[in-house]
Order: sequence, then structure tokens, then C-alpha cells
Amino acid sequence: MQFFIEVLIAGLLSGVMYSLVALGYVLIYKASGVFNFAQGAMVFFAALTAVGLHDLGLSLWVAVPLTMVAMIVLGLVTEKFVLRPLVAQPEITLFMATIGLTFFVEGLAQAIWGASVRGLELGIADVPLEWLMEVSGMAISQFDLIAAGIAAALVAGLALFFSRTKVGRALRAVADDHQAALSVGIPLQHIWGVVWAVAGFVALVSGLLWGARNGVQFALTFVALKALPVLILGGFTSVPGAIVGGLIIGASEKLAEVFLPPLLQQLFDTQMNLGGIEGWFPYVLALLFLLVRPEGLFGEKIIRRI
Amino acid sequence: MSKKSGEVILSFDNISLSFGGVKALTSIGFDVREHEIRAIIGPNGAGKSSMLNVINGVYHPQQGEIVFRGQKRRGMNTYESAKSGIARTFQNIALFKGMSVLDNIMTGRNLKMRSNFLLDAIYWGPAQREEIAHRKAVEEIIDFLEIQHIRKTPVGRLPYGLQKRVELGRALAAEPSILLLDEPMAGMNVEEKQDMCRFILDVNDQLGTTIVLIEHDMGVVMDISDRVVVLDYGKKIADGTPDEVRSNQNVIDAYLGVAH
Amino acid sequence: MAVAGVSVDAVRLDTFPRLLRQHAQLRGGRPATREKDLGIWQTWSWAEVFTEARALASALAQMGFKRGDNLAIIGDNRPRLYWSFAAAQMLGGVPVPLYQDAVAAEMAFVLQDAEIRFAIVEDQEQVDKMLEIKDQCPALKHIFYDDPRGLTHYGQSELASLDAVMDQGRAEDRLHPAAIDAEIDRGGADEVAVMLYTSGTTGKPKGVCQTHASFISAAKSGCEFDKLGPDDSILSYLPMAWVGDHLFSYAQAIVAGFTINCPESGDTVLTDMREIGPTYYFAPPRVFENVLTTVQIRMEDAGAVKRWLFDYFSGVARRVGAEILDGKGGVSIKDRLLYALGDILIYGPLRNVLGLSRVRVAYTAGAAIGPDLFRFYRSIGVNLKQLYGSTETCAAVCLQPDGEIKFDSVGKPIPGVEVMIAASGEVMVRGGCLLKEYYKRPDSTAEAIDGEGYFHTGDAGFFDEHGHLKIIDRAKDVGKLAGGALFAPNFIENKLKFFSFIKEAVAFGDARERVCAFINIDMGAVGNWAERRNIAYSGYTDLAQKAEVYELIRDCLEKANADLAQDPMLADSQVHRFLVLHKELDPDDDELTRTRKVRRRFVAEKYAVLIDALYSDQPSQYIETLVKFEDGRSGMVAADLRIMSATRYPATKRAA
Amino acid sequence: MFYRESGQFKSTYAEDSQIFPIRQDRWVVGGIVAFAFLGIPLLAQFGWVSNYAFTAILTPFLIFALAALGLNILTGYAGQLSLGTAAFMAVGAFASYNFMLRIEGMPILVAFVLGGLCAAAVGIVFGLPSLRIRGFYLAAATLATQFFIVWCLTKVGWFTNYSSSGVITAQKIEMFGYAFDSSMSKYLFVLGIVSVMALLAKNMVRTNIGRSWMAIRDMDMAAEVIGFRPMRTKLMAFAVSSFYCGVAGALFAYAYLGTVEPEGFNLDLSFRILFMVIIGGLGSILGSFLGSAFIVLLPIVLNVAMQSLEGAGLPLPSGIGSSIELMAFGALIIFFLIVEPHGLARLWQIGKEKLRLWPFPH
Repeated sequence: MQFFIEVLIAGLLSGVMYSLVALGYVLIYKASGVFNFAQGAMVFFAALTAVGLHDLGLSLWVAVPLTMVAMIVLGLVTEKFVLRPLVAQPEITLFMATIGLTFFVEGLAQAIWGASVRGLELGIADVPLEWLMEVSGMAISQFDLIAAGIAAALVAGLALFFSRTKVGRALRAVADDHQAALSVGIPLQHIWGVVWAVAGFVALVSGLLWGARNGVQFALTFVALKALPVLILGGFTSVPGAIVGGLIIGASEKLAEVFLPPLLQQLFDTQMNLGGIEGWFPYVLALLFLLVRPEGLFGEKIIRRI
Repeated sequence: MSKKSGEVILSFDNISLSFGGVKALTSIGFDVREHEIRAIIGPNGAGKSSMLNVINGVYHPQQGEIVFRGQKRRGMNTYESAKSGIARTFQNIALFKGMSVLDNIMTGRNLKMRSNFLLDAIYWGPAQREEIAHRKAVEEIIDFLEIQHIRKTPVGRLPYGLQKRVELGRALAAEPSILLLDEPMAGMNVEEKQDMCRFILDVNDQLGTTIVLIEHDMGVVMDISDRVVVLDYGKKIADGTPDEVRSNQNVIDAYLGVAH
Repeated sequence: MAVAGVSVDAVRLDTFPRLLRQHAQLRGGRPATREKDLGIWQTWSWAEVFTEARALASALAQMGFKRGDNLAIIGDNRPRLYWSFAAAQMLGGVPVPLYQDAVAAEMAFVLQDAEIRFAIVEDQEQVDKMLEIKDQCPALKHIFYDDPRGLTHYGQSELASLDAVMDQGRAEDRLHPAAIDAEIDRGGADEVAVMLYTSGTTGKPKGVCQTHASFISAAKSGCEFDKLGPDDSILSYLPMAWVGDHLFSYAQAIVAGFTINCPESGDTVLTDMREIGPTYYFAPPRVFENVLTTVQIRMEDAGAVKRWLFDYFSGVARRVGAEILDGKGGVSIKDRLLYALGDILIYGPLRNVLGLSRVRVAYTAGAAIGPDLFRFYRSIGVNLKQLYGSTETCAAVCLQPDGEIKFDSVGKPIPGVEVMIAASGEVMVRGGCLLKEYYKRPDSTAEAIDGEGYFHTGDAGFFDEHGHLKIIDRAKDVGKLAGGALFAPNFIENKLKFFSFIKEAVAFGDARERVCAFINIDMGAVGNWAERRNIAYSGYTDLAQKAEVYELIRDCLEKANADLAQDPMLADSQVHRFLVLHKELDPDDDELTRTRKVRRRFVAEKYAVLIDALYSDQPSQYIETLVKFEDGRSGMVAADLRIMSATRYPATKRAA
Repeated sequence: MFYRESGQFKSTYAEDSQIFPIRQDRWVVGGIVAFAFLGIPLLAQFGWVSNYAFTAILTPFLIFALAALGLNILTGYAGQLSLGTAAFMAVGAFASYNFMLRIEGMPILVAFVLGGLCAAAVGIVFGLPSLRIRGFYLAAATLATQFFIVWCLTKVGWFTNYSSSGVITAQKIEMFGYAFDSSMSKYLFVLGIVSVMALLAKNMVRTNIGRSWMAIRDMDMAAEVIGFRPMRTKLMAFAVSSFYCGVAGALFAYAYLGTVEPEGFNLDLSFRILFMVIIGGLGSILGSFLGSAFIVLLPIVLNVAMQSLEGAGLPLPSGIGSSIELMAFGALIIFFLIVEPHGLARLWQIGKEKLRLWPFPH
């Protein structure tokens, strides 16, 4: 039981960070109706750039802001050269374009910083919290906790940004209806610029956290990919959805990873190693979920009219 | 004209339909006779399209009863209704943009096609023979609708009026016993409207097809239809021959009600 | 095929039905008729055509169609209408094709004149006309329609669908196969084979009676002249009532046994032409002109490179194309190579898109053709030639032999035809191809054919040094200017019409001291020209009166004047003043004949006020005119026409 | 310009509905096929076509073309976006492997067909969501296929015949006692299969089944109303598509690599195929081939380019090649989507139209 909770918590903690990545997708989707497949690549790019600069001898306090600048530039460039020419194209076309963007950004990152794995030290040790150990005997990573904390803070911040600020409201208007937004004089291009910048920022933070956790490497893009099932669960347009979805995915995949293999082994009574379930579990979960609720947890039901 | 119309083949009794509390149709009841042209008219949002969608099984009424060719049913699915000889066109053109006029109309005959995908893949013997047989039938329709010159043009490139014609062609290709037309003349200029009227009448008297058509403005419909049912806010407010309807007070009010 | 009862004299192939029967026997399987229908070229073999015609014939016979009866045939070029000719002829009857675009009233006259009892028509449109004039033509008892579309609810007793009729006929023919053969054998070569009504530039139409013998001889000599055989094919798209179409699409097709192809409809002719790629082609100059105009217009939009290529190689072709086609020597190797290259890059593709790539022989006639136009087609490798003839002569008097092509002559008399120039300068013809008579018009027959059996063509012309006939004008139109100089209006008008901007022109000057002209602009060419200069216009009348357009037309006129000045005989015929008409001259308003010849006198009377204005010196003249529209309605067109004068040039001796 | 269509009229519907109604097209295509089957081997005899050309260009080109064809049926014709192509290829490859392995005297072609059928079955299962969801929801869902299948193949030893490394070595290709072991014979083997399957695909897309796919793609509501059953149609698309991918996967293992591991069929491969389809042209058989040729040749061209750069004295950091390749791919995708969403096939189409109308512009 205790072990279960331990796993659960660990899952939830990484879940929070999934939500963070997922948030990047939601932001852009809400604002420009684009499903930005490249978000993962942006995470990778951000992390790699930060680490790269850091390794060049800059302190993180310099490296991170510089990276932020880079991310904003990347965002603006993307908006101008990829999305604007494709405006009013079917969603699916835009989606494919962002797949292209993914490759480009990944390539770019590696072309600049090389393909080797780099470690990132944020100065937070990835060690279990002693006091918790003493109290309950559960091993919960201090790093995970803090990371989750940061993530949570950021999520909350963005939620506020959406609901309170002028830009945030403008964003929602844009998301609901481009034409209307235009007609009330909301500068679309400007808004999109902002959004891509914010998305870049989110990518940076998640990149740093994940990077510090698993090392900065190509695999980051797969972590980011996990945001997809999160979105499918939570719905592409809902911030709370992203959060809840993230937690569900995080928790479930950890649990599956730990508790499924024994089950399966009994089931087929084999001794084979069934590790790595977390590699696919979220997707299958999402897939099954879709069969039940195509519009996601918080997405609104689509009525087909003719 | 109505001399030609025969038995009742389709009748509705007390049909009600609502979307999440919003009532689209409230206890509608009327019938359709074989070989007649039956018009459903009414101001915008009167529930005309909903009615049509109920007929060919896109929507399923919460209550009420549909009797089609003597058998009762609560509303069947689109496939069944297509199988049973109901074809339709759509208010905003629903052609297959990526395909040529010919192919679009060919799709209308899919229910008459027997060959399976393996034969198709080999394109040998029966498959080819069938394809050609249906091509001939489709060419008859193309000839009938006078669209020979655009036979192989992708429909996406066609002007609105012609697209409407092609859509009619696709519906006709199924050789339906009942043809549902959802605002066949919407957005057409006078000339196009005249053509469309001509085609509708020709279909009706040369192929004997029963036609149920929706029209938003009364003008044209009154000339070509045998009987007219008038809806307003999802309720039936009149039913009868064009003249009866024209002189019906409710109808006049309803139409005066909506500014034009 | 019931060949059993064929008697000895049946083997004489001197009537069309017998020729047809022979084709059915010799090349029964080969294509005789094609029609673009339901998306493909439906094809009928000679055997099928023969049986179809027999079926129709038996049906007609059953319904009391007798030897000597006339059968009206009205509609676009449709296979079954062509077969109706044969069907009527099988029974010794006379097919009478009418212009399908004629209005009911015009048809009424012919139906009465020819005492029509049977009419085979294409579709609802024609049926409606028939029913409209039924009461004026009490004789008309049977109307068979080819296309039942829209006719299902017509109750009239006269009406029957051709399908039904022919089914009945087939059954009958199967029962007594010998009957039709017997009828075919009874036919004689000197019997009237067809009656073609000449719209005639004046007065009521006259029915020209042509015998089997004359049309067959005309067709034969034509086919031998150009070596036409069973492998040739032609696009049949010109009015069936026109002698040209009857000669090429019926007489020659049956004599030589080649394939005729009927287009899907009037407006798909160009595409159908492209698909079929006929080997033998006939078109009046106006068609060639339109095609060239569209070519030029379409090339305007082409990219710079393409246009350069086109212009450059057109230049090469203009220089040497015609010579190469005529196989004349004296063309340098370089030019030959260039031409070959041009053939790959431009001429070949051009012929291809125009559907002319397979054409062996193309003819034009019915009006004078512009030298540039003529040369253009020859230069891109189309063997375009001119012929001279008329309804009364089966359209076969002179042909241009290969290799001896001159744009300003109509060629040499064909074998079996003798041509003589009367003192008056009128061209007179004698030979096998002459008409038998004008139907029920002995007076005009006598008028047209003199004692020695010469037919007076009414054209003025002369033989040049190479024995080529040159036609300058209608004899009766040739007049004198007050100054005494020769005035040949058509000659002038044609010169003007050779400009792509000018569609029609009417020149005046007989017994006047100077020449003035009406102009009809070519809507297509001028409209396009205007758009390129963003001159907005609402329609013909508006465009016609634009100052820019007048300038444009004046340039044309001055070019023509310069040209006329070259010829001492015609130097005085240079145009002084002109105006652009506010409406297009139109057959429906009787200003043109159905073959689009100007009804000179009629026009002169109708627009007298304008003529006076031309000869006064007022700058403009108001006029309003009643016009008929396609749908029979009519309305007023009114405008204030500007009048402009054109520079003239002193007569110069042509530099020989 | 080279077209001479005048006189090529059709007097039957059979003629009119040929795959290549225009004679000149028939000649060209015939020529190309003949060259592929006879010309290239002949040149090889004279040593003008190297082994490298066969193993590194021609054979992979054909195999990828087949896979692209498969994906194109699903995405281009039926409008169902999938990111799991590689997984279906994997199923095909490993299924064939096991059929060959476990059934005595299994003819190779039969094994391929069975492999394809297994892929089709899997395709149907993972196609089920397409009945409820569309667009990139579906795309995301198909990732499940990708990861789950590869995981299964890696973890369940039976599939790889318990090879410790998880790598399998494909059996020899033998038919009627003839062993296809030379690079050229393998090429011909692949060519044969691909040509046949391309023809079959072409026939499918121009007949009712193909029309049903396009109908669903263009306007599913209307398609349903005129009697196409969405479930049937979509699953059929998944099945046929997966079958093609499966066979392609088998060829990938047997005729191209020889030894493969499940990881070889990763997401990256799926994307590669997707790009072929996009660049080649959605909804075009020809496009699949053009796209494949493009993607196969691009890295080679880039390599040559970079070598020449180094030759010119601009040494590039090692390993940057692959990154640049990635960027090039990405950039090209975006470029094509912006400039010509219908890909090379459409460009080809336009060019052809121009030639047919030459010298006229339109």
C-alpha cells in the first residue's frame, strides 16, 4: 500500500510536468487553432540551448534569459514564416506543417549544439526527502517535489494570465472566433506573437525541469510527445483539462509501469521482462478513452449539422 | 398537375425533435403521395431542414411515427433510408470537392454496385463490366442535366449553379423513389432558377419520382409543387394546395413576420 | 441484308441508295457514321446505317410516303437525320433539308412550297415550330422527332417519336425485306435526289432540284480530285440545308465511303473537332477566321517566351511555310530546318489543339477568304484550298489543285464542267453538276439556264493567265461610280472584312461620286482589344460608338484604301466616309442571308437615312431600329451614330 | 507540346476509362516500366549501374514507394491521418518472418501476403477509433499503434524467435528454386511486387471502393446519406492501407536490410513515410513514387553537397550531416505545404496540362 502511494505520488509529480508541456499546446491551439506538434521540439530546443550556453561558461542566470530570447525569436519566426502563409488552411495541413517544424527545430538544435547527451545541474539534488522517509518511510524525490512546485506555480500563473489580463481575454476571444476578434480590433498577428512567445517560455521551463531530471537529450521530444494523450484526455482547448489530464497520465503510466508487468507475467505465466510499458500506456489509455468520449474530459460536444 | 399523384407512400404523425432542450420540431404531421411534388416552406429557422433530416434518418425524432410504404418506423438510419430509395441534396452543397463531376455522380450509384474491392482491384470481367454499365447510366443523367461539357471537371472548380445541378445528378443516380431537395434554388439567379425548375419538373414527370422540396421563398415553389406544407418555429401552420396555402392567414402573418 | 431480289440494273451504282447498299455489302463492318453522345463516339457501321435507313424507309412507306413525295428534314447534324435522306431516296422521294435556325414563319413558306406531308425533326424546339405553323401548312400530316426530351406530354396526332417509327419499320422490313430493295432498284439516276432551298439574296427562296446523277458526278470528281477514300473522315457540323454540307457530308461520304462525325452539340464543335481529328475538313472562311482570332487572343495571354517562339516561328512559316507545303523549290536548307523545328514547337502542337493535325485536305468556300488568313493555315501545314460553286451547281465548279494554290483565285474547272465568261463578265457553267430545275419555277429556271444549257451563276469574274478562275463580285452588284470607274462592293467589303476587327461591311457607291461604308465590328476581337486598353463598355452598341474604336476602324480602312490605290481599276473605290452600325447585321432581321451574305438592297432601304448622312457631311446621325431576339421577341435599339472620314491615297501602279 | 491527342477519340467506355487514356502517356509509362525491368539490368551488365545504386537507391526507393502508397490510400484517399505507418510495416515484417520460420516450406510470396493480412488485421483494430474521431485527434491516437506494437515486438520474445538482441535475420528469398540473393535480383523481385500492387491500387482508387474513400474524405455526411457505410469504408481503408504497409515492411526486412530489429520501425520511419506522401502528393499514386524518390535521394544529394563543401575546404563538424538532413526535411515539408499543398504530383499534373495545351497558356 505504502509502495502504491509512493508510486502514485511520483506519478502525479511527473504528471504536473506533463501538464506543463501540454499547456504549451493548449495555449497555441486556443489562440490560433493550430495543433503545434513542434511543442516537443521546442522543449528540446530550449533545454539544449540553455545547457549549451551554460556549458559555454555562462551562469544559468544569464543562459536562461538568453534562451528565453531565443525562444521568443523562434516563436515569432515560426508565426511569420510558417503559420501566417498557411492561415485559413485546413487544420490538418497546419498540423502537418508543425510536424515539419518539429524536424526543423530538432535539426537546428542538434546542428548548433551537437547530438550528445548533456547533464543539467539546477542545484536541486534528486534525493528522497529525509523527513518524509522518517515519518512514513516513503521515498519521494525532493527534486520532483520542487519541480512539480514550480510547474504548478507556472500553471496557476498562466491560468490567471488567461482569465485576468487583457491579452488573456483577447486570446480567448481570438480562440472563439477569429473574424469576430478581428472585427473588434484585436490585432491577430500581435496576439499570435505573444502566444508563441509564452509557449516558448513554457517550453523553456519544462525543458529545464525535464532536462535536469533525465538529462538533456533527444529523448526529451518523446517526453513532450506524452503531452498528446494528456490533451486527448483533457481536450485541446481546456487549461484545467490539461492539468487533470497530466495528472491522470502521470499517475496511471507510473502505476502501469510498476504493477502491470507482474499481472501480465502471471496472465501469460512468462518470466520475460515487460518493462517500458509507460512508453505506450498513455497512448493506449487515451485511445480507449477516445472511444468512449471523443471530445475529451472538458471539451464541448460537437453536434454535426448539415 | 396533381392528377398524376397517387397513393400516400410516406406519412408523419406527431413528429417532435429537439436538440438538448431546444425544440426544432413540435408534433408535425403530414403525408406525401406518390409522384407528387411536395413542398415544405417556411421562414428561416422554421425547422424545414430538420424535417428533411428526419425523413432520411440523419436525425431521429424523440417522438412521433413515420410510415413509409406501409411500414411503421421510428426513423431509420441514413443507410437504410438510402437503401429504401430516398435520395437527397443539401442546402449548402455537399459534393465531393476532390472528385470530377463524373465520379461524383458515379458515387450516387454505389448502392447498385455488386462487385467487391478485390474484383475492383483486378478491374477484370464483372468489375469492369459493372463499372461501364453504371457509367452509361450516369452519362444518361449528365445528358439529362445538360452538363456534358463539364463531365470531367473537378466539382471544386464549378460555379455554384452548376454544382447544385451536379448534386441533383448525384441524387438522381440512385434512381430514388423519393427525392428530397433542400433549397435547390437557394442563391441562384433567375435563369439558373428557371433551369432548376425545369429539371425538377422533368424528373418528376419523366421519371415519375416523388419529390419533397424545401424552399425558403414562396415564389418559385408555388408554381411547381402540387401540395405545400408550411412550417413556422417548428410547428405546422398550413397544409394544402398552393392556392389554399397562399390565401391562408397564418402563412401570410408568418411571412410578414419575418422581414425580407 | 436482303440482296436476293437485286435485279440486274441494280448493280448500276448511279443512285445514293444503291451506293449505300453496296457499301453495306463491301465494307459492312467499317464505320460510316459517328456521333459524340453520352460521352463517347457512338459508331454505326455501313451495314447498320443501311438497315437503319431501310427501317425508316419501310416505316415511311407504310405511312403512305410515295415516290416523288418531299420529306422535310430539320435539325442539327444528327445521324438519323442524315439517314433520313437515304430513307427518302430509297422510296424515290425527295429529302428537303431546312435551316434549323430559321424562324417558324420562314419554314412555313418552304413547307407550303414543297407541299410537305412528312417532316423529320430533331427535337422539341423544331416540333414547336412545326406545330406553330401547322395551320398554314394543312398538308403536313406526320412529324417525327429524333430526341423525345420534353415531348412526352405532347398529344398531337401528327407527332411520333422516330424510335417508335423505326421499330415499326424494322419489323416491317424484316417481314418483307424484298420490298425496300425493289424500291431501291426502281430508282433512276435522273430522278431528283434532293431539294435545297437557296435563301437567295433577293425574293423568296427557290427550291433547287438536284438529281442523283448530278450530285454523284459532282461528288465523284471531287473525290477523285483529292483521292478521298474509305479511310477518310469528316466532321459534319455545318447546316444540313447548305449545299456544301450536303456535298461533303452526304454525297461525297456515300460516294467515297468515308466516315462522317456529328458533334455533340453546336458549342462543342471545337472540342469534338479536336477529338476526332478529321482527315478532310470543310469550313466557310468565317469559321477559319474565328479560329484564327481565338488563336491570337489566347496567345496574347501566353508567357513572354511562348509568345516570342510563336511570333518567331509564325514569321518563319509566313516566309516559307506555304512554299514547303506546295513542294516548291527555292527554300534554303536553313529555312527548311527552322520550319522543321517550328513544326515540332509550334505548328504541330497548334494543328493538334485545333484538331487539324490529321487533315489531308481542307476546303473553304461560300465567300472570299482573306489572303493572310488563307496563307496562315497553309503556312502551318494545313492543306487549305478554295473551291467555287453554288447550290445550283452542287457546289462543284472549280477546285484548286494541290501545288497550284493562289489565294485570289478559286482554281480550275473540275473535269466534266465547262466554264465560260459571258460578255457581261458573268461566269457561266455547263456540265453534269447542274440543277435539273427550280421547283415549280419554270420561269426562273429558264432565266438561269440559257439555250445552250449554260447556267448563269450571277458572279462576275475572269480567268487569269494560268487558267484559274477569279471571282470579283456578284454580277448584279458590280456597278459604276458616277466618275465611270468600276465599283465592286463585295470586293471592297471583303477587303475590309479581312481585318479581324471588322465582322461585316456594306459598301455603297453605285452611281455616286464616292464610296462610303457601314461597318460591323467583330465583338470578340474588338471587345478583347478594348479590355486590354481598359475601355469599359456595356454591349455592342456602346462599344461600337467609342471614339477609340472609330480610330481603330479608321486605321483598317486606310490600310485598305492604300491597298486599293495599288489597283488602277479600283483606286477610285477607296472609302471616303464610314460609320459603325449600332447593331450587328443579322439573318433574323433579314439583313443577311442564312449563309451570311449581305442583303444589299434590303439594307440600303432599311438604313436609307444613314446613307444620306454618309453622303452629306454631318458628323453624326440618330437612328433607332427594331430587332428580333433569339426567343422571337423584338425590341428597339437606338443610337446616335458618329460618322468619320478616312484618308485616301493617290492611285499608284502596282509594282509588278 | 509532345501530345498529339487529335484523333485519339474514344468510341467505348472501356477505352474512355483506361488508366492512361492518352496514347503518349501510355508510351511514356510503358517505356519507363520496360526500362526498369530490362534497361536497368542491362546497364548493370555493362557495369553502368553499381551495386550501391541497387542496394542504396533503387530497392529502398521502391519499398518506400510501396509504403507511401499504403499510407496514401489511408491519408490521401480516405482522409484518415496516421502516424503509425512504421508499426504496420513492422507487423508485416515480423509476421512474414514467423510464417517463414514456423511453417515448413512456406512460399515466400504467401508469407508476404499473410504478413500483409496480419498488418491489415492490426490496422482494423487500431482503425476503430477513426469511427469516432477525426483529424489530429486520430493522428495522436495512431501513436498508440506506433509505440504499443514496437513495444510488443521488443518485449515478446516469441516474435523475434527469442533472439537475445531482438534482431532478426530474414530468410533467403527463394522462388521455384531460384535464390534472389544478388542485389539486382532483389531489386527485380521488389520491382515486380511493387508494380503489381501499384496497379491494383490504381484500380481500386478509380472504382467504387476508391470513390467511397474519397467521398468519406471530402464530405462524410453526404457520403453516408448516399449509402456509403462509414465504418465499412474507413476500416476497409485501414485494412488495405495496412496490408500495403505490411508487405512493404516485409520487403524492407527481406529485400533491403536483411536483418531488422523492432526499433528499426520507429516513429521516425513513420514520419519519413508521411513526408513522402505529403511531398509526393496526397491522393495520388504517382505522388507516392515521386515522394519516395525525393526522400530517398535527398540525403544522398545532401551528403554529396557536404562532401564537396569539405572538398572546398569548409570542414563541417562531424555528425552535423544528419541534423542538416532533419532541417532540410522539415523545411521542405513546410515549403511544400505552403507553396503546393498537393505536392510533386500536382506540379507534374500542371506541367502535363501545359504541354497538352501548348502553345496556348490555357
